[in-house]
Amino acid sequence: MHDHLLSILIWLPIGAGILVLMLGEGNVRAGRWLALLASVATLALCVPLWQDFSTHTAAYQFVEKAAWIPRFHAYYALGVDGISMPLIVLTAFMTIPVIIDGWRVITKRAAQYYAAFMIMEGLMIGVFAATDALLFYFFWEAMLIPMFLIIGIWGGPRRVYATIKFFLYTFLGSVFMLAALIYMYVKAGSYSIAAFQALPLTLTEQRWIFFAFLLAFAVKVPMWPVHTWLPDAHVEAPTGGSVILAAIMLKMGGYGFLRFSLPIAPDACRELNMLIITLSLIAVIYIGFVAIVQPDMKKLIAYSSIAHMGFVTLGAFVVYAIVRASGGLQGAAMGMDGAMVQMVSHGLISGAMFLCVGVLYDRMHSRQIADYGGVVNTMPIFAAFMVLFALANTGLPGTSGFVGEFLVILASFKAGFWFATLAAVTLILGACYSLWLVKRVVFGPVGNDHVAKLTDLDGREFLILGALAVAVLLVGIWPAPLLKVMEPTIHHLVAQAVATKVPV
Amino acid sequence: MNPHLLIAIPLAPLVAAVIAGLAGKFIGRAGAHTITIAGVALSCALSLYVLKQIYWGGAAAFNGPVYTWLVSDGVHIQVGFLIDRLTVLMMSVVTFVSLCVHVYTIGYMSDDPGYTRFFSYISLFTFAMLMLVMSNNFMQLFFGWEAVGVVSYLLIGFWYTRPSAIFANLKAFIVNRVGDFGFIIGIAAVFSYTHSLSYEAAFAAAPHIAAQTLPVFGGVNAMSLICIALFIGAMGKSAQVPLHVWLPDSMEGPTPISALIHAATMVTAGIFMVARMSPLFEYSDTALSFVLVIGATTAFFMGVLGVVMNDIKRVIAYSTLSQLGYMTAALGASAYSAAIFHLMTHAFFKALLFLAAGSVIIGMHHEQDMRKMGGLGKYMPITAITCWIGGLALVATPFFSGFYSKDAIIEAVGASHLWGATYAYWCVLLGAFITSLYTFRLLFMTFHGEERFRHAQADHGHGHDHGHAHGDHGAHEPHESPLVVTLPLIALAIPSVLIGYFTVGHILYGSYFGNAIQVLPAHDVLAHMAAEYHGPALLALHGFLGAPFWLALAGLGTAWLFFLKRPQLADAAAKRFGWLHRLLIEKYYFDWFNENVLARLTRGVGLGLWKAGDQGLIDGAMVNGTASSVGWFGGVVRRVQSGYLYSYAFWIVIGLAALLGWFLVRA
Amino acid sequence: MITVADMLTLSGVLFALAVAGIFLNRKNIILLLMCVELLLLSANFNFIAFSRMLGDLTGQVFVFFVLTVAAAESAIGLAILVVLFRERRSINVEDLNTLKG
Amino acid sequence: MLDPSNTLNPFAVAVPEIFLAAAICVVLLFEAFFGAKRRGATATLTLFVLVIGAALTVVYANVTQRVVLFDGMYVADPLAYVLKLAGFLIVAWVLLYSRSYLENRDMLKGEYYVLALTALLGIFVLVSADSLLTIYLGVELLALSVYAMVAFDRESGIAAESAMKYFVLGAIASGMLLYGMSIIYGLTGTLSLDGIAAALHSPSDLGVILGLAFIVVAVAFKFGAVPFHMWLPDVYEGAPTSVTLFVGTAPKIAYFALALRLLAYGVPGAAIDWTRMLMPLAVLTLVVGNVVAIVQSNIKRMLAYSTISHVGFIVLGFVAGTQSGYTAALYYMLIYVLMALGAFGVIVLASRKGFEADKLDDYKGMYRRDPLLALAMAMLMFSMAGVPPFVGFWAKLRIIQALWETNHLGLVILSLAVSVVGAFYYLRVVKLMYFDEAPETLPATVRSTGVRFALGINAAAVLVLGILPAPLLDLCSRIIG
Amino acid sequence: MPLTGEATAVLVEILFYLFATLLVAGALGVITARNPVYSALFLVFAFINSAGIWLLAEAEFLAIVLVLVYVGAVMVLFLFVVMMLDINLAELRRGFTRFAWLGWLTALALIAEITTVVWTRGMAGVDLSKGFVPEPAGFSNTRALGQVIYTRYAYPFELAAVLLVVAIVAAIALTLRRRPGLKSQDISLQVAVRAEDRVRLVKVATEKRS
Repeated sequence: MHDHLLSILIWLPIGAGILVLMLGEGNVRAGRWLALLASVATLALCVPLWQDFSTHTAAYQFVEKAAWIPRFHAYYALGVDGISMPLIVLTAFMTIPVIIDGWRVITKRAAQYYAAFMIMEGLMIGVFAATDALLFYFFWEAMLIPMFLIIGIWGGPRRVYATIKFFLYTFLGSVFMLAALIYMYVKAGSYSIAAFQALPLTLTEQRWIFFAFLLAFAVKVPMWPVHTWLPDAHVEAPTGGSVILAAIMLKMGGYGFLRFSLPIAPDACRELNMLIITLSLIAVIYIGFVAIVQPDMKKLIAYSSIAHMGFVTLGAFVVYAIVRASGGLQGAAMGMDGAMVQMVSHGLISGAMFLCVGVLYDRMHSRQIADYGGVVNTMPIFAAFMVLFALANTGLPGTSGFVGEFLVILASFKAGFWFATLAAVTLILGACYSLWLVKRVVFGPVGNDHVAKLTDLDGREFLILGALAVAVLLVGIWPAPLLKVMEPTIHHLVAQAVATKVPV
Repeated sequence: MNPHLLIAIPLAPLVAAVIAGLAGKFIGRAGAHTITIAGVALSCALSLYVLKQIYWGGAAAFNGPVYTWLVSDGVHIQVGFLIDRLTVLMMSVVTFVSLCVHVYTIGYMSDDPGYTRFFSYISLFTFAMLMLVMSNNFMQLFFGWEAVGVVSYLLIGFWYTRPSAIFANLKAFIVNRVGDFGFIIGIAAVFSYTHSLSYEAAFAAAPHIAAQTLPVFGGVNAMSLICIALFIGAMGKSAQVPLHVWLPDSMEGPTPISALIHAATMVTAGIFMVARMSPLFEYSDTALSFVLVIGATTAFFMGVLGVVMNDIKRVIAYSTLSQLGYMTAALGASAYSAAIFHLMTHAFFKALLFLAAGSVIIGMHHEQDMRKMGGLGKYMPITAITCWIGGLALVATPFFSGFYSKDAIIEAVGASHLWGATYAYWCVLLGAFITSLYTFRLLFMTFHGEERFRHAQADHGHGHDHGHAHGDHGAHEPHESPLVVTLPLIALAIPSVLIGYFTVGHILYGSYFGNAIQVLPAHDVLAHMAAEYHGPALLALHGFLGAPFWLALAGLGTAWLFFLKRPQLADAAAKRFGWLHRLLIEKYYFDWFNENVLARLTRGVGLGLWKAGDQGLIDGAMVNGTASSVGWFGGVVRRVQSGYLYSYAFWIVIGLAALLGWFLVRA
Repeated sequence: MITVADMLTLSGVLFALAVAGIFLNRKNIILLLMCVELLLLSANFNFIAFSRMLGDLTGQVFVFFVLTVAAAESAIGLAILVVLFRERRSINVEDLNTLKG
Repeated sequence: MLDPSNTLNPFAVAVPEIFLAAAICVVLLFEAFFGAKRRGATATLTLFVLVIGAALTVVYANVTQRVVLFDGMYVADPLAYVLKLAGFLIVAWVLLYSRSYLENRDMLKGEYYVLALTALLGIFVLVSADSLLTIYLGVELLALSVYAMVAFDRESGIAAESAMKYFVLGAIASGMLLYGMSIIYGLTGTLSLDGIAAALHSPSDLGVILGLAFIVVAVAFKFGAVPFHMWLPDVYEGAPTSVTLFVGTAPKIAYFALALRLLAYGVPGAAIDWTRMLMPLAVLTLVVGNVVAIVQSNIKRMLAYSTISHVGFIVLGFVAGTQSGYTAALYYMLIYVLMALGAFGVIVLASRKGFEADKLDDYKGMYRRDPLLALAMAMLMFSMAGVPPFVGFWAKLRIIQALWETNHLGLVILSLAVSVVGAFYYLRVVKLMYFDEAPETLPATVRSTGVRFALGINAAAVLVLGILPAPLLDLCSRIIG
Repeated sequence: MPLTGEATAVLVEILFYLFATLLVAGALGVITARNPVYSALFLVFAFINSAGIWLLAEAEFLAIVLVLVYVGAVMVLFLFVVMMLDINLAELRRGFTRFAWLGWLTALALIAEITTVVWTRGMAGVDLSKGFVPEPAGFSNTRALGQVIYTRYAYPFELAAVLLVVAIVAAIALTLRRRPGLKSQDISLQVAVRAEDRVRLVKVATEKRS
């Protein structure tokens, strides 16, 4: 089974999704269970993936390779290394709460809903598992379609604007990546990512490629100033959509930087690292301020996502600033470690936050902060979760939110005082927006009659929030296994990032 | 030393907290308090045992990992313990006070619906505090640092239906975060020089770091930057000006919390941390001066505010601020031992004062305004006596514990030669008068004089401590608190009186701390004082001759005159110095500034960036602008398709002519 | 002597006039059809000129087919015109702008 | 499969054309004698003819190398084989989709089918043309048949209007084609494309430019490249949808062959000139097609502009001017035809007499009215937008690859940018179908199982070819050589 | 009286310019005439002049075909349609578009471009200033064409046939109308009629006289 584990991980959910779709709206019950079963099975299959993953090599593991388009030397090539494997596990993990979350809430076209999420799960795993650039792009773009439908069909009042904005924004970003990929294919004669990474490129070429990738990944991450699709998409998306969007889709941008930008265009990255770093810091501070004043819970969390993802890009690119400042590589891997952990952690926390908002929304059908107040009085268990996740969102030590930020701040001080200082502003701003939200929504006297009628979590909601809480705490208290898995890959990545590819 | 034993110390309260928190419903109220008290008691016992082993048993300091938190870039970041004399002292104080507060809570919170939750919180707090003090590395220190902050946050907002409480807890957290911001930069700076987060590495590298210059602000000494950054963290946690604003508001929390967290333990984390980092601070005079000035400023100016407060807890809160200022000033003067010593004594007598205040509040049926008290002494004798003991300790009455610690601080500051030492000396010296003034004001207004609570009953019901309804509205006669309340008072009163006497020789002038605290010879003011130390009794007698004692006495007299003898004088003075009074009532306008300038500015910036930046510029102009200009362009181009055959033909021919023309010209 | 250049110039003038005629006339579609005939004529001039210049019959054969095609084309064009006229009661080019944009 | 040299009759490779010509006569006669009595019999017969034609094509016309017949006027090569086979299938599909539409509107007449078959013959002539003369005749045969088809609905004023416009402009274009051909003929003294290719070696010569400009304009007109595109939206909108379906699909094969044979194979010596001439046209086409499509409210017209934008991509393949570019253009063209077939097919199937389903708003809530149609349409729209896993993605990818190979950075960027703009209006269709609710009950769509099955195959092909693009890509590479 | 070769050439040239001038004038007439009937007649005039030029160029067959097919058939068809459609001529009075000047300008530009190329003599090495190749004596243009059209050009010829079929089918399909109210014979019915359908033999019962 190990020979095809990744394939199974990709196609099992997709197959299940198609099956659910075929079962149709008449068999939603069966479809729901099937989706749940398949998503749990997918997660179960991640166990051998994690267990048998060798932490001693940076090479791809669980590789599969089959001819796809022989003429273009494009292969159905899969494999995982230390940066993709955890993200696959995260994907599999986060899909389950989404499926459970929709259990009773989604009544309109439910079969399509589950099908969309299952198909998306497979596609997302495909993005992380692909070692062929064309295959990667194939999954990368295909993923937009279910998300487009999810936001558009099950979304809020401005869903059409939001989903089209989402689609076009991300589409705009990725087509230029495609151009870069094809360009490199033309030069390298193969679509293998490894071949791209080994391809010598002049500085000018690298610059172009860098910007093409930047556009794609920056939109996805999203980085300031191409972030404005995110708040809209998040606000309008149904809970499950927001969760997947925040938990997994944003990670693809970060993953892309690590997988493509740094190893493929290292010289351009070195030259332009300050651009990324600046944008990251703007994301942290600017967006932090913006998040504070949001009147809509989801929008607030969406903005906080942007700010948090700033740490990912900062951590990934600070390596060059470190080399410049210290002349050595000490701390470089830590930045990338931090970026990776931040991705995983943000996946868990933002997902959980959106689920929390979803819990409220399902009861009150409002996401306006002003409509709430004193939720703790009627929903104490929920309040406990919400406070926990909000605190995790502020990067509280002991929760996963701390690890990534901490590592990135540590690493960026090696690059310079100001990097770390500006990044650390998130400590203050994060606390401001997260806890002010909690104050206005959770705490206080019962805000109004609607709040007074709220009922606390049911078993289903408790289960998913509980599972996420455990995950958040686990990663926060003992992140070592996660870091261990990534270690060889990150070291390899650092070596790639600082090597030059300009032909002599 | 047995590491398992050490692990048990923080773990016991943690386990208890988790059980009480998650299974509170099943184990019930009694179950909750039993298990948490058992946990803390175990912790306390073990701490004392370790104290014994280390101090008397001569055991070596323990420094070792518990588990590897993570490995990144070859750096092993571990959770581990450094148990030396400093640590163990803190552990003992923390667990002991915590234990007292636990017991006290049984009575104080007896009819609160959040009973089990409360026990879970304070046990959790104990765990966090222990993790903080026991840490052997910066990561764990930061963990504990933040964890105590969170529990403090939860506890201040314990009565979450009260708007003032949830305002206060948010404020506390955010202000603390400002401090943590500095703190984490300090940690990152240390890390950048040592590539390790362990204390050991940092201390070893101290001289090396001190020789480095960071290219920021036109070049600053690395050690100064590190220490100031770390100290900013301490300013947040230990409520030093200007990050002190959260502490008075934190009195919104239940009184046991005020005693435990906001007097005895958490707020002293900053003091502890600086003492812990003494090997670093010693290398930066700049930082020490900074610490000294901040501390002294806090000590004096916050004390002054205590004089005008009417809420009994707020008076004590400002007193706490002031005392924390003393400790900080001691740190700045490199008298780390004095700071820690004062920390310890203060923990006892301040916890005592808070608990006594709490007892008064219970007796007064949750009335906190001192203007509605008076003459309570005869209704609540135990409370009154213990409170007096605490007060006397606070004003540094010779032989009381506070005397030994505070006098040492004043003297140490006086002996310091750092920049700003003179200013600091005057602050701490005059602080003695102020301390005495507000302390006795509190004692007089509460326990003596006219029984004002009788005519205050009419407007009873405002300024409640408890948010929940109180079942017992009939009996408004003040009464003595139950045994679970008074017992901890007595338990704390004893060390408040005695502990100074018995430990000053060891801790302050002896070699108790050994190399747990490092002082460079040039800064060693205490060594100078130790030379003149001839035993606690002699020291106390000598105290009667010192300026601080007379200042305190003056304070007593003033208080007696203004608040017992001739209360109308106080009002007259307030009228006479209206602007000053107003300044004090407004707490130097710090809150006003924070709320009206900082908070508004933040929201304004956020709104501005959102509306103008995100919605206006990016979304409006760039995103939708692009979209609509494409649409507009489409509309324009579409009009070219006029529907008229001749215009279609025209375009074909124009196209041909242009193509031909262009290429003919080229060729 | 008639040179090829003369013929080509003549055909060019014809071509241009045909083209001009097409978008000068907005009143009558039939005129457009006539202009198209002129257009084809100008191309035929070229073919004949080149054919004769090269001494190669192919060009003339081409013209032969062009004439055939042109006849068929006229038939269809006029048929469409008739259909159009029945529907619109007008062959005014300016009335033919239902479809636009 | 058959090696022509081994067969007794050298004309065996021309069986598709011969069969088709004969079939036209048969169908015409059948209609004349039985058509009036048995409405639809001709339609069935025509479908049979097409299927048999396809089979015969596979048997006889599947050549592996170039065979030139009819004194150099006819060429049979793998390209011609594939395009003819595609032609049969496409027209069969088109007629299958159209049947109920025609029935509904009293247009189910034999003449319609005869015209479709003559148009197909025109396509075949173009596809196999190896001489300017056959090219011209093919163009005219195709064009005249199509003009008549556009005007076929005699009840429709806009059909007549669009036919008139198409006719006049088409005639101008063929005049230009002729003019350009005459110049080329004059310069080379031959009509044979092979001969021209051998004779013309002077790029950037004034005479060559003169001839080429006319030819390029004519070709661009046929494709619908801006600014010679103006007939296209009007015809697509004005023609009966079944005709739009036809016009939008099968002739593209012929026009591709026209461009390839005339420009790429005919005047390779002046490739530098015509690629440069095509470049501004491609740019304009891409921009105008995508931008103007956005502001349309009629789906046929919108798809017309979308066609224009796709044409821009196909032209880009020629701009590259390499084998790779032609391969890309061929691939794009085939894919486009497949997608257009489905998209217009959906419109045809969704319409009823009195309800043309040609307004975008008619598609509101389509998923509820007819899930299959909606799904197929959505897949086609995503495919046209170039989103994987649908095949439209590969078409764009292939073009961009060809552009990169020739270092056309600007064109790469432009084409991608406009395809994002284009994605918008495709998404809008999906939005209408899936996100909006139908305003009121709309008429039912076509229920015929066979037709729905055909549509299913069409949509599935878009997905399957998208997931497994290799065979078709290989085929295109192979037949371009 | 036979003319010398040179004289013939001059005469041909004179005739050419004459015909050319008339041709251009005719063409101008076509596009500017106020009445479509005039336009058609101008077109006929232009065609005839063209035929003259083609004769000068020794393309006799085509010249005759042009006159026969165009003037004889196509233009008659045009006139027929003009008449049939009963177009209100007053309304169709010519009127140029606002952009007429642009039209003229473009036409001028085209002429300029074409003449530039033609007179630059740079056409891929082809010398355009040459005259025509003289045909050998006894050469029959028509015969030569006839020899190739049905042999070498059989394929295009067949295609032309199909084209004409298309024209017929299209013209009929588009214009033939069966009006429902019109009374018309159904020949096939008439032919297929059987005696027994028409004649009913009625057996009349004889009535007995009583």
